[in-house]
Amino acid sequence: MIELINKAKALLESNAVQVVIGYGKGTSNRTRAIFVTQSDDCDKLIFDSRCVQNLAVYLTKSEIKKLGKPAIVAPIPVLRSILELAVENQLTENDIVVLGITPESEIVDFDTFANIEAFLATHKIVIEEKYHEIIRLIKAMPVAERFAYWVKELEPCFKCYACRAACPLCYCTRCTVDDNQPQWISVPSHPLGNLEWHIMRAMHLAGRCTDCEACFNACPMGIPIHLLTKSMLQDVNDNFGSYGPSLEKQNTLSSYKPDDKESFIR
Amino acid sequence: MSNPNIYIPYLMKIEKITLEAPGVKTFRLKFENDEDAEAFSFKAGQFGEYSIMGVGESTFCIASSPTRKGYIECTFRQAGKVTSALALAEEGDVVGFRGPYGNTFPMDEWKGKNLLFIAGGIALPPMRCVIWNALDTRENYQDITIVYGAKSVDDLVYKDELAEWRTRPDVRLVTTVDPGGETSDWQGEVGFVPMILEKTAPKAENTIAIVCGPPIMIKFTFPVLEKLGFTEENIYTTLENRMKCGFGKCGRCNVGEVYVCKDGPVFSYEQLKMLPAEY
Amino acid sequence: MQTENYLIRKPSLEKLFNNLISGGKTVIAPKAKGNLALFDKVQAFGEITEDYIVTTNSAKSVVFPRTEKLFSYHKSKEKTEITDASSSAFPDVILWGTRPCDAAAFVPLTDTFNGDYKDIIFNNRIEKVILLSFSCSRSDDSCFCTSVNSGPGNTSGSDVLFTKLSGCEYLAEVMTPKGQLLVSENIDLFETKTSEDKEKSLAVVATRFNQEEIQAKLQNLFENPVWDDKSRACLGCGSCAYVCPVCSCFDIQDEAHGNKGTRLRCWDSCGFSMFTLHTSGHNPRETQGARWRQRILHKFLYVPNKSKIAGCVGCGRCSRSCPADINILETLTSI
Amino acid sequence: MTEFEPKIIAFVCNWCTYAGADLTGTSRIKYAQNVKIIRFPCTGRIDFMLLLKSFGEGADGIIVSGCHPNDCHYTSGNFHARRRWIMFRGLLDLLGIDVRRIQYSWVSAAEGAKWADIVNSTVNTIRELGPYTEYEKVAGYLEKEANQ
Repeated sequence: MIELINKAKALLESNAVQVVIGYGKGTSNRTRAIFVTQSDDCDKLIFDSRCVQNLAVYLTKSEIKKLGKPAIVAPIPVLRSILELAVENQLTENDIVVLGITPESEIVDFDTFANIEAFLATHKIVIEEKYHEIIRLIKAMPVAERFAYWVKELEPCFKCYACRAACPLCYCTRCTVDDNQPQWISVPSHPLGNLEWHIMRAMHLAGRCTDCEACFNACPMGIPIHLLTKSMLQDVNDNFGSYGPSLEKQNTLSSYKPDDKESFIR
Repeated sequence: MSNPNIYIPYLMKIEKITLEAPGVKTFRLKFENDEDAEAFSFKAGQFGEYSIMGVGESTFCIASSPTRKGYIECTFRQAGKVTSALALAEEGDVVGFRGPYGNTFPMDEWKGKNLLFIAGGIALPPMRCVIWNALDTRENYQDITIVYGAKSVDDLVYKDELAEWRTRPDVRLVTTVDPGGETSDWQGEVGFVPMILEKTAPKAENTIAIVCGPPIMIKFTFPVLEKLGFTEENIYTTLENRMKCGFGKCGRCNVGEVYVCKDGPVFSYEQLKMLPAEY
Repeated sequence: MQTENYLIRKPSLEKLFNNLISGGKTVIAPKAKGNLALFDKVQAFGEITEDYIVTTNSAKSVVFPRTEKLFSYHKSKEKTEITDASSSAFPDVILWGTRPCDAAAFVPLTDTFNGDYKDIIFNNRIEKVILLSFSCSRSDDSCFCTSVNSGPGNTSGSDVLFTKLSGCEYLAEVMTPKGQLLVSENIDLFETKTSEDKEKSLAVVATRFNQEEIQAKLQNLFENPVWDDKSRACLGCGSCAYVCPVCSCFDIQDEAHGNKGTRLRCWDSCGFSMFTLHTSGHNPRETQGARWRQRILHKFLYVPNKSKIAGCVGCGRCSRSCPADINILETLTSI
Repeated sequence: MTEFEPKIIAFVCNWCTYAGADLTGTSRIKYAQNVKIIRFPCTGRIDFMLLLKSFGEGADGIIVSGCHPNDCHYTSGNFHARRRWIMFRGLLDLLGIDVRRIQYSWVSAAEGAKWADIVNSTVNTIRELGPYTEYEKVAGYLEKEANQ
């Protein structure tokens, strides 16, 4: 990772950026997000297969924005999030320096978001077969059984909102669950409130989610909430063509085609 | 409280609603249950949790004086979820009340002294309780001066009472409104509270100053008081922080180690200076 | 009371479990779920996992459920009626498989919910809970119970503490009258035990800091860069507080259906930006650093100063569950 | 035992379906009385949370209806709504919330008879499905099972 370290050093020394958001050694065998502001500290940057946290989440956090212009270490899931943030006008090309990392651990500089998109065109989101299988199995259940399955799966949720906090696309300064006039979602955790919260979360990510699994990785209780967004991703694909962020077109639910097809409206 | 479950409120009937200023209302509340009314007592400076069933609870001080028995009053500005629901309530409706909570102004220690009240905007209600307490036991105190300011003439609360205090020979009332907030027939001062306070120049000797207002007003008032010769232990204020329980359990109102709900809300400037800036 | 020691063998332990179930008790015990062990209701001995250092969730929900009904109300044109929830019948709960840290957490919890204002719902619940704890034979990097006056074989808070001695033998230390009653009702399952060889069966947990020293340092540490430094990666979720066995901050919320409804107490976390937000928009704890400071100071300064007890039991759950790998031990040892 | 009468909430747009339902009335077409109509400016404004809230408060079925494609008073509100319905329906289906309990339709201001037909057929469908007890059980959790 010497190349990454040198690039980070050069960026900080030339004052092209004031902070490098990257991965560093964590406790035990974990890695964690680190925020390097001194070029001497760049040696702390690492990258390996354990680095799965989606760092793009920090690009919109006020505490991090205060540190100045960032460079961000960006493996593919982070690149997808950056592109989606760009599509949603949350980032401009001047706001960040992107240190892309390919699946082969090569460092790639991305000067423009268009370059990111071009690169991602060859690294498309693929929902693993095992998830397709689980979703198929769930959908094969009788409807009441399916409902009972999910109520039970969501039961351990105590609404710590780690799923929301870890998601790079949950950047709203005030989330709908925090609104109380009206109170859309119950504050306490109980079966109805949990169900409504997870439906709302999934719906607000519909057509935006880039399948980084940050929500699932963050959930302390191991609830498979990423199945909801994965299933919806597939629905986007089946109904509206491809999924994944694109600078050329608007998000699925921000756009429409007069001839969108459905079979259930009378 | 009479109920062993500390979260259960008294049921109170709204006896009277007064519109004090735009968005600001005063409720006079009477206990639904006579035994509760009998057993209830409080002291100046304490607060309670007022609630609308199905909506939630909100924290305000008790704005009436403990010398006026049989009812309590609260004054609130419609702002959040609960106050918006309270604002829709009508006379005769039943609301919940838990309390009294918190410490009190040391009215007994102040006997024989001059009292100077300095309030801004919607912060007069917590002080109104103390003012009426002092006026109802007038013989216990020397000079009473009230300096009260609001954004505009319309925003002054307790207009009838201000008129009463103005005509009382045993009270000196100075009212002021922010520049631009005056009307053509406004008789009072124009200017911010700290400036008007300095101009009014009450004597500091044997005087207790009680200050309550928005943080910005408090920030500029303390130096003026010190300039006038007030010492830290003779300046009092009452703090507000977000609260849920009111009795030191829910864990959010603390300023450093001090819980506003149990150790406060009344603090002397001397105590306040020891606290971290977490309010 | 005088501690009584017994010996119990694994088959008898299973019998004890079955007796409790057939006696109508609700048994909450660690259950495996994927890679996690979670406290959950169990019906059969076989459902209980032994493969855990500590569970992911804590046992506090037994006495401080994440959603607790305080009372219900019914409004009609004529009057408002309130039904007190504290008088409802709370279940007899056996907490099976708590670790000494879990049990120790009931001390600060009880302290918070008592004092001048006694929380009768909490007290009614805890009165009906019996803790059958199991000592730790394993630990990990996140554990630091020995730094907060506890330890892998600590008996504080437990009614009975079992320590696995060898193969299928367990030492049973009976600590309280509740535990005594439970043992005496099942006395045929227990054998008398005199020799004490518990220590060598316990995990080794190194002492990482001195609690008194930390407390003294924190006294003057309110303004310090450490808070921002150590919380920079914090995402502002509530998982640390929600898995913590001691954290007891709560919110009070109403839920209405037509003219009836309930007032509820539910978990809240000092890590949420909304926790202290005033209606005016002013926030006394504006940054995540200020919130992290509150969490540390509350546990290691405010609680010990006020109640002379530890506000943290060193279970390490917060560190393990943190999605950003923010480590409480790291913060404490760096100040 | 009295026969089950479905409780149905209809979320309709102001410009087409509401006017259509009005026409049903002025044309004196009789239809099932199980529907409570809530009028919205546009189907684009009908948040999916409203549908969930309806089930939470005890609705057995829901009708969502607005202008036909290309007829939206605001040009594209119903196109946006249609995409949202497609996504929402897929999610509900995965979660086991019975999608047969939500009827989506286009009813114009001239289609009074169609409105009556939509309502009648929805009432029949829900009558066959019976009360939505699965959802009610989850929604009524606090009243029944809290403190256990």
